[in-house]
Amino acid sequence: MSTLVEEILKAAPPASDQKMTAKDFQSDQDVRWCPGCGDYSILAQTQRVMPDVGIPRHQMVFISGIGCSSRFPYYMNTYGFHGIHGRATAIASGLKMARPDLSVWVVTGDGDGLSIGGNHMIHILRRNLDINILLFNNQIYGLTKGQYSPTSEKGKITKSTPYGSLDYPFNPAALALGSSATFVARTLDRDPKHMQYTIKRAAEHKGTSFVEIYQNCNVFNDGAFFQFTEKDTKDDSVVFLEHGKPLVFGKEKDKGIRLNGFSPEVVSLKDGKWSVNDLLVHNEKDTTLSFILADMTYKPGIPRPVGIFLAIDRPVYEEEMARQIAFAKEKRGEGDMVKLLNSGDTWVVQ
Amino acid sequence: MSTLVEEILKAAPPASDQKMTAKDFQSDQDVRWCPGCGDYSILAQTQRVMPDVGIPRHQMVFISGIGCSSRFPYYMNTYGFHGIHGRATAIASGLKMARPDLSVWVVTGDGDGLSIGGNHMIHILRRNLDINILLFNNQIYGLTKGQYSPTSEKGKITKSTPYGSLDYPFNPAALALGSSATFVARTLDRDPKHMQYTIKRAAEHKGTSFVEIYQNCNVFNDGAFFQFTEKDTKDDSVVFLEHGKPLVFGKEKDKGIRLNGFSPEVVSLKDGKWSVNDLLVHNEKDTTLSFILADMTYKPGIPRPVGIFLAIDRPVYEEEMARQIAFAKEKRGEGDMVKLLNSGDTWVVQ
Amino acid sequence: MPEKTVQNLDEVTIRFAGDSGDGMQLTGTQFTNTTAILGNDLSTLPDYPAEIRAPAGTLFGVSGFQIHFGSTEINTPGDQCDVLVAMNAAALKVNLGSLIDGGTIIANTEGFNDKNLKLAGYTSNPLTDGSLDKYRLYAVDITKLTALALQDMNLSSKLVDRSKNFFALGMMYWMYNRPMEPTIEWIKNKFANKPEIKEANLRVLKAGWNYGETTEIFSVRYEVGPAKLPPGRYRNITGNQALAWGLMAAAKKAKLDLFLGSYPITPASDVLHELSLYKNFSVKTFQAEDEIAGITSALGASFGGALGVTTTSGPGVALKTEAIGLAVMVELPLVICNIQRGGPSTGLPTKTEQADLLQALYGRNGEAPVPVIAAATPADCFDAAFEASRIALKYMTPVFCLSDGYLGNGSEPWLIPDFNELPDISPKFRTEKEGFFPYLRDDKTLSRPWAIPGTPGLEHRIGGLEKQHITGNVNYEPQNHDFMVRLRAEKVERIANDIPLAQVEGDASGDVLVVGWGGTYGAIKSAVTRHRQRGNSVSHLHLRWLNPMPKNVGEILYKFKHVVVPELNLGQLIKVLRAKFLVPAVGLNKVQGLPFKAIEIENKIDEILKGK
Amino acid sequence: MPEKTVQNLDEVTIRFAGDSGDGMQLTGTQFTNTTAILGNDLSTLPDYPAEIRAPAGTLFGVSGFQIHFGSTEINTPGDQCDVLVAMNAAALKVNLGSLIDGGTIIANTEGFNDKNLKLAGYTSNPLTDGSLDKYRLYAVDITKLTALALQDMNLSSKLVDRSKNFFALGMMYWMYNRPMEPTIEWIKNKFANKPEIKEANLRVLKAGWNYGETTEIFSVRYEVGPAKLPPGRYRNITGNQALAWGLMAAAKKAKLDLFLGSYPITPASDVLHELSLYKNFSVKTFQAEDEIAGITSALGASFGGALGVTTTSGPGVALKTEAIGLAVMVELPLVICNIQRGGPSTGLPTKTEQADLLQALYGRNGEAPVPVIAAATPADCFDAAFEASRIALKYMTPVFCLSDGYLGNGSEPWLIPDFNELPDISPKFRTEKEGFFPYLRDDKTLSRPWAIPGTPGLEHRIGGLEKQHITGNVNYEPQNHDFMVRLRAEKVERIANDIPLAQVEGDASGDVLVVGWGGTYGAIKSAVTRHRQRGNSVSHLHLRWLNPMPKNVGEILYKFKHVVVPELNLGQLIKVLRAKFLVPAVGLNKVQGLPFKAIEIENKIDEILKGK
Ligand SMILES: Cc1ncc(C[n+]2csc(CCOP(=O)(O)OP(=O)(O)O)c2C)c(N)n1
Ligand SMILES: Cc1ncc(C[n+]2csc(CCOP(=O)(O)OP(=O)(O)O)c2C)c(N)n1
Ligand code: SF4
Ligand code: SF4
Ligand SMILES: [Mg+2]
Ligand SMILES: [Mg+2]
Repeated sequence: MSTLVEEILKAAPPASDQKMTAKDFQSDQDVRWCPGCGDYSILAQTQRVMPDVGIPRHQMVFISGIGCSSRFPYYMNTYGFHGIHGRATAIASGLKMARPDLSVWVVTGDGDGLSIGGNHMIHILRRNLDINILLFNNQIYGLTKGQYSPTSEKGKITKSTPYGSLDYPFNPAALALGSSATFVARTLDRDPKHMQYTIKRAAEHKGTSFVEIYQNCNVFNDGAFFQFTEKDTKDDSVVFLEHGKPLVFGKEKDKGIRLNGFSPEVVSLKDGKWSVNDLLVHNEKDTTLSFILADMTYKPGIPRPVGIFLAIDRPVYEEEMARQIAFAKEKRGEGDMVKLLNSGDTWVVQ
Repeated sequence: MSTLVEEILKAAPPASDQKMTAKDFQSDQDVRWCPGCGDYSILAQTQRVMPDVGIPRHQMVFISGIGCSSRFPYYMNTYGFHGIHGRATAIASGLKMARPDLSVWVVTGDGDGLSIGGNHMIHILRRNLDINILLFNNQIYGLTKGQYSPTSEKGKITKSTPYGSLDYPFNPAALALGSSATFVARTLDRDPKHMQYTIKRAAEHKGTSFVEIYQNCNVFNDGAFFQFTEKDTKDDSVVFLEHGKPLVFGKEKDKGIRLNGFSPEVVSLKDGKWSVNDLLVHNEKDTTLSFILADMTYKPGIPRPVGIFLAIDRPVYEEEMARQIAFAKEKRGEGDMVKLLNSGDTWVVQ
Repeated sequence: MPEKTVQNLDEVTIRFAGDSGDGMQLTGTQFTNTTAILGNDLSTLPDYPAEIRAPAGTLFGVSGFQIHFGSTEINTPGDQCDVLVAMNAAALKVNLGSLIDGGTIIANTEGFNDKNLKLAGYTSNPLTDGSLDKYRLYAVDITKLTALALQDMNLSSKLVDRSKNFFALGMMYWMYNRPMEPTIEWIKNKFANKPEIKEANLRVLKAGWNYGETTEIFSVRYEVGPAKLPPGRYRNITGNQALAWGLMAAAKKAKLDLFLGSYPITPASDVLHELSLYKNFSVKTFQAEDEIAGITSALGASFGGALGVTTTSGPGVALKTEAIGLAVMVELPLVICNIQRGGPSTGLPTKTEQADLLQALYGRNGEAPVPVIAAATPADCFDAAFEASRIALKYMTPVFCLSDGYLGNGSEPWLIPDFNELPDISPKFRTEKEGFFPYLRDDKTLSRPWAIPGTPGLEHRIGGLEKQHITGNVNYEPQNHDFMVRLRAEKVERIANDIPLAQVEGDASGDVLVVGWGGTYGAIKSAVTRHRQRGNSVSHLHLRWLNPMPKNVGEILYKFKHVVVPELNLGQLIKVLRAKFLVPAVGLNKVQGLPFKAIEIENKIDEILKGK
Repeated sequence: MPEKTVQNLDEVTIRFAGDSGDGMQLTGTQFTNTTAILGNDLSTLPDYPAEIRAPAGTLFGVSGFQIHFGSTEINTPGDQCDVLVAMNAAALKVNLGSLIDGGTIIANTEGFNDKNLKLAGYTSNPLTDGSLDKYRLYAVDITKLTALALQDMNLSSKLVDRSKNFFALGMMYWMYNRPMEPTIEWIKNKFANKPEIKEANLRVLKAGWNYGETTEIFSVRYEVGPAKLPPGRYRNITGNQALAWGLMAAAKKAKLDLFLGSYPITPASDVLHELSLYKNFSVKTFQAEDEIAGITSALGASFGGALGVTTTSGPGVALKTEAIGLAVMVELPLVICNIQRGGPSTGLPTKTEQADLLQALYGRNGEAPVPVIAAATPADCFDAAFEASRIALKYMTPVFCLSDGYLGNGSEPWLIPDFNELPDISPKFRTEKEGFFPYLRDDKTLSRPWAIPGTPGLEHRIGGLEKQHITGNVNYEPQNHDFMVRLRAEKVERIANDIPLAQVEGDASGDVLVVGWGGTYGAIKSAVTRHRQRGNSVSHLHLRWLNPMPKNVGEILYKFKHVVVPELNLGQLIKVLRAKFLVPAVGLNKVQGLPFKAIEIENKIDEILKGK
């Protein structure tokens, strides 16, 4: 890093030993989401997890695009950048390359991150910069007051689709995996524990972490995920992915998922036909399996997979960039402008 | 369709019975690719296949972005639109919605279609308009004289990456599948038969067809695919996917691919340990399997999968749009501007 | 019951203000529609925050709706309001500045409880501390009265609270002597499937009316007679709706399908919403993945023979500029609607501004001339959209149609045009093979032929590289490029032969000419009218076409001693006028996210008159 | 061997022309470098087709490289050429028009075989049909002579053919008496790992020289002495390289890392290529997925304390405009380099033009002022880039740095600046917590503090919504918006205090002032100089800063009877000058993808002088 930036960093007092609390991560700005919005929970969980991440506030940056979700950085008492629609991942990439020392977080929505920002999203994932992406999926455009989004279910009636939408929705996990992501997860606004765990894991992951968070927009798409979050339905509708564990679900943990050929199917563990040993066992490190699990997402009759689909290691972009720079310096010496200007064919006029 | 457009179409003489030939699809423009460029073969195969597709020239439209590959439409004696960089899929989408009667083709490059145009690409795939996309993948930017592309292998030394590129390349087939594409294929510039078959299948597919074509850029990236196309290496380096058939390859058809857990592995069919019955059998209709096969692409020690990964049916966007319009007309009658203008609360001033 | 005095008024301005969850936009719209039906002339100004539903009681969460109506000609939503309906303390705080001295305040007392006062930053209650003495203050416990009206219905307190805007509406209907029927009808329709809510709203509306009628609080009622508008059938219409309908009308008159490629953005989204309703008009609406796909899909549709349209606001235009350049090069019809909002960047998304004119004129790489038309009033959006479409089709060119947040969301009574009288603007698709060249031009318009795919024998290829004159083949020759660049410019210039000459409102020469464009029309007109009534030599030139300009603009400008150009930007049209005509025009610039008040322009003219 | 006559020349213009596969760019570059080392002043014009390697022998596949060099001051690549080296018939056809009457043609006879003649559209062979009688024609069978030179090496015919440009180069070295050593060195380095090719090229180069020396075809050799340039160490440099180095120098002098976010596009890609070489200078180059990611990543890097830069050409700028607006709003340093090319749309990608000025000035939504500087000559790109960076850092603003294809690819001798003498432009990062507000401004520059992430206690948030003055909080208040819009404009205006006053070349008043900007500098200078030598009252004003302009521009303009503005567009700077200063300036406009010839400007001035 440049001399000037290094000076700043050196001059910074050593991080205090005192552990921070969630409160330390609350900014002085009024939170302006609608009362009841699922964003509140995500904010709370993030603030709760941050102290455990163990990075001081001033070394954290939250970057967002445009949307309700993208207001997030204002509420974090860290550095923040509220960008333009769809470009948070690109802004974050530049920052991370320039400053690998920072902990960089992107907050985006299903419109911001997958509609207008879809291209930057797939590219950051293949590049694998060490950035954590929280994608608030409410299956709607909140800020612009309720048009359908790329994750809205087909046939959705919204302001812009009074006859029902025609587009088949993205399966964000599959898209991320198809983009060669190294960390792909899904969690729920109404499951604080799971969300905290997932955010923590994302923070720990070296490389781009893609976390889809099902988020209720109670104004324009109320209840979109209630089946997966509300008491009476969630146990039968969600299967939590846990590394090394078989895919069991149901209130009584009496159901499981096995592969029939390549097709996942739900089996009962009660009728004696199948046992836990027949079930699919999750392995976060298996790219092929991760596709199989992600592909379960919209399959009728199959519970919604939630958890960490994949968490693998691959070289991190900005580190390799730094390595090239170190290599070049070693090989050619620290760049010298005077030498460069006078290099090659020159001549003197008297 | 509008009255005026309908008039034009009605006035058109009936398609002649005479079968067209490849020559009918050659325009009067000089072909301006570098001598030896793989694009020539793709052009030739396309022109050869078109008569079989059975749609008259004047009902065909080729649309492209910018790049060497994107010059393609000039050479087809059909309607054509050489767009701007990355936007061919979006232009084509609008045309197809406006004119579902046309046969619409998109020609794009790995830069045009996956770098700047990546977003429109993933969105057209999930929407599933009946458009055929030919993506010429030469793993380089040809027209701008040799920068690395999103499909270039990592570490590639190019004008913009003298120290080697850092990005992990896209696996186009996996990206397309992750975008919920309904038809995904891969073929080779130097395998005319396979290419012709694949293009024909793409044309037949109702929905968006995504065809990745490995294409040699002999000026800036010569030999990128020689392993998969040249006589001495191709048999051992490529496995052709054929619906309903086991994955066998090798000059003597003596090797195959089976799944070990979820990991594909190469097995010999000669040493008696494994037989054809142990091998993975291809099924174009299985989305899960398609991911497994696409994921083989960059796996070391595994031959490169070539062929049709997936070909499934899903409602076609522009047809559903037309259906909504028909439905609305049925329900509300053909729109009447006079009525509309005078609808709702009106009053008269004398 | 005591007899209430009835007072006659020529015009009134009322502002409804409350939390963004209080339904003020709805209340305002209902009052507007009813007022329109009564035959008043009117103009409205919705003014809402960028947040969807900001925490209750906060200053930034206040949503307002102003309506100016009268028996006289109404050109603006009113510089100040005569009546302020304040549902809570924050609403009062934010809006008091716009109330005339001696104006009327109707305040919901429950909205002034301690919590609300604190959120609004009041240290004492203005309803009781005497600070509002110079106004006519009516403190009404609307919340409680609403609850009472619904007492026996056993509704959730949330639902009860949501009805209170109808109480305010009922009161205002009573006070300004408007019928409740239109709103009653509307409620019945809207909540047909929610009988409880329907019943509640109806009750509360009537309770509000009855409150005015029976209590002794209000001693006067007002009467605002119908305006003397030109005869005919009228409706109330917002700018965005008028724009959508104008496009539809154009498509019908062109015998083409309308194709809209768009991406949602405030304040343009309503055009998308509106158009997506009319599938039975063969309108195809496509919510694209971004603005670039919005415009390029529209261009693709145009290639296929549709009337391609894209709608957006400034930041969206920024993303479309490369594609606009392509449209210039391939010479296909395309209408680009920009409902301008406060900038730069994300700026003030829900506020109005007219700072995208130079972007429309010059915001592209290379020499890429595009015709630009701007709507003057909400209803005029219909005509502007129709005219933009006409030019796009006739000249095979992209055309900018500029509106803004004020016009788009605002409304006015509209003399419904006779659709059958609108001109036929259908293009002639080329079908003749003989002598066809894709860039062979019409002698008069210089436009190239439109040959759509599906036409046998006219197979051809277009694109963004420079074209050879006539053949349309790719061509890099120096002379051809120079020729084509000038030809494209000339094509756009020639449109000046096809548009009306500019008309001065007022004398054709004199001391001051006020030149405006777009949504400032009403405010300028009011200001100029007042000056003329005061006997001053002031005239008004409104420019509907910004590129090309009518041929007589220079002539007109030279006939005035002073030229002043009020704009809701830092001076954009003025740059063009000064460059083109070398006139020492001066600007009046306001960039507050709000429309001009007539008085601001009036004062500026005074200044100039005094300085002369 | 007969003694050859040696003739002294002040200046010569040579054009090398052949197929795009013939290596003409390489030949021209080698000749240029050698000529530079000899101490000539020079100026070059590479001119290549959009196709990578168009089919051999076709007209559209011709690639040319013109060099104008002399012992006098050289300002342009030459209006016409004195010598044309034509490797085939197409090259002759395309370039003959630019050869002076009586000029020299060196033609490769093999390039005029039947096939080539047909491809070029000749019905008879111009080398033999007498049609070239007015020129001095040397028909040399270069292809065959090359083959002969390599006879015993057993090379593929393709490799042999690829060497023939070195034969031409050798001949020209001989003819203009230039040393072969620099090229020999270059060949040795370049093909160090390809000994066969190295050997072949060396042999052929020498064979070409020997051919001149030993045959009797050429009777004269020319001598062009060194130019009287200011003393010091020189190098030859292209505009794109100078631009890259200027950015690097700025980063070093700012003590910051340089971060380039870019997407390849002709003719800007070479800046990306150049910068990606200097990793040991801590230069980080990022080839992004598109132009939007290019600029937004650079802005992200700026937020982190780097000197963020993005490079592109016009169509790329179109895509970046939304992000430029964001940069205006968040007030971070950012340098946006536009190497302009022929437009509109994809236009003429490999040709030059200066038609993106209005895009740079006005091509954004809202009031989004951005400083704009333009380079005048290839070497000046260094200074322009340095200056753009200085302003960006000092005023916390995006800055446009305009170059064009002619400057970017062209080259000239450059007096190497003393790096140590360049000013320190390092910013002061804010570290002090006390009294920190992200939008508290410096009294003089009005720039806001740059507080980078990693600084304890200065956590803050920026974004594209309107900011409250000082606190930087999101703010929608009307007065604040108006204030901030004017403040941002004022900040940019104040840069005028920080740039040199404009200097007139020639008398400070008189008949004609020629005002130019950007790459037309040399041609205007030549034309004005010629007029002054003819005793006419003509002066030259070059505007380096287009926004803001130096404070004395108006003053200067008013002192001349006529103001003429030559531009490679349809009149862009002239619009600004007329609007700002109300001067009746007239334009001279050429949009051919080519730079001005001095004579074109000279003639225009004559016209004006005659008309007066
Ligand atoms: C260039 C641009 N286009 C469009 C918009 C309007 N816009 C703002 S947010 C948004 C979508 C928001 O949806 P999402 O990302 O899902 O966020 P949410 O509000 O649902 O959290 C849109 C279309 C914009 N601000 N800028
Ligand atoms: C907006 C824009 N950005 C950049 C370019 C420059 N450009 C033209 S083609 C191209 C990449 C071509 O690569 P690819 O799509 O792989 O096509 P190929 O030439 O390899 O067939 C680029 C960067 C452009 N024309 N327009
Ligand atoms: S609109 Fe929806 S997503 Fe936005 S703040 Fe309100 S509830 Fe949340
Ligand atoms: S540069 Fe490469 S891709 Fe382009 S035409 Fe030449 S060989 Fe083909
Ligand atoms: Mg959303
Ligand atoms: Mg390519």
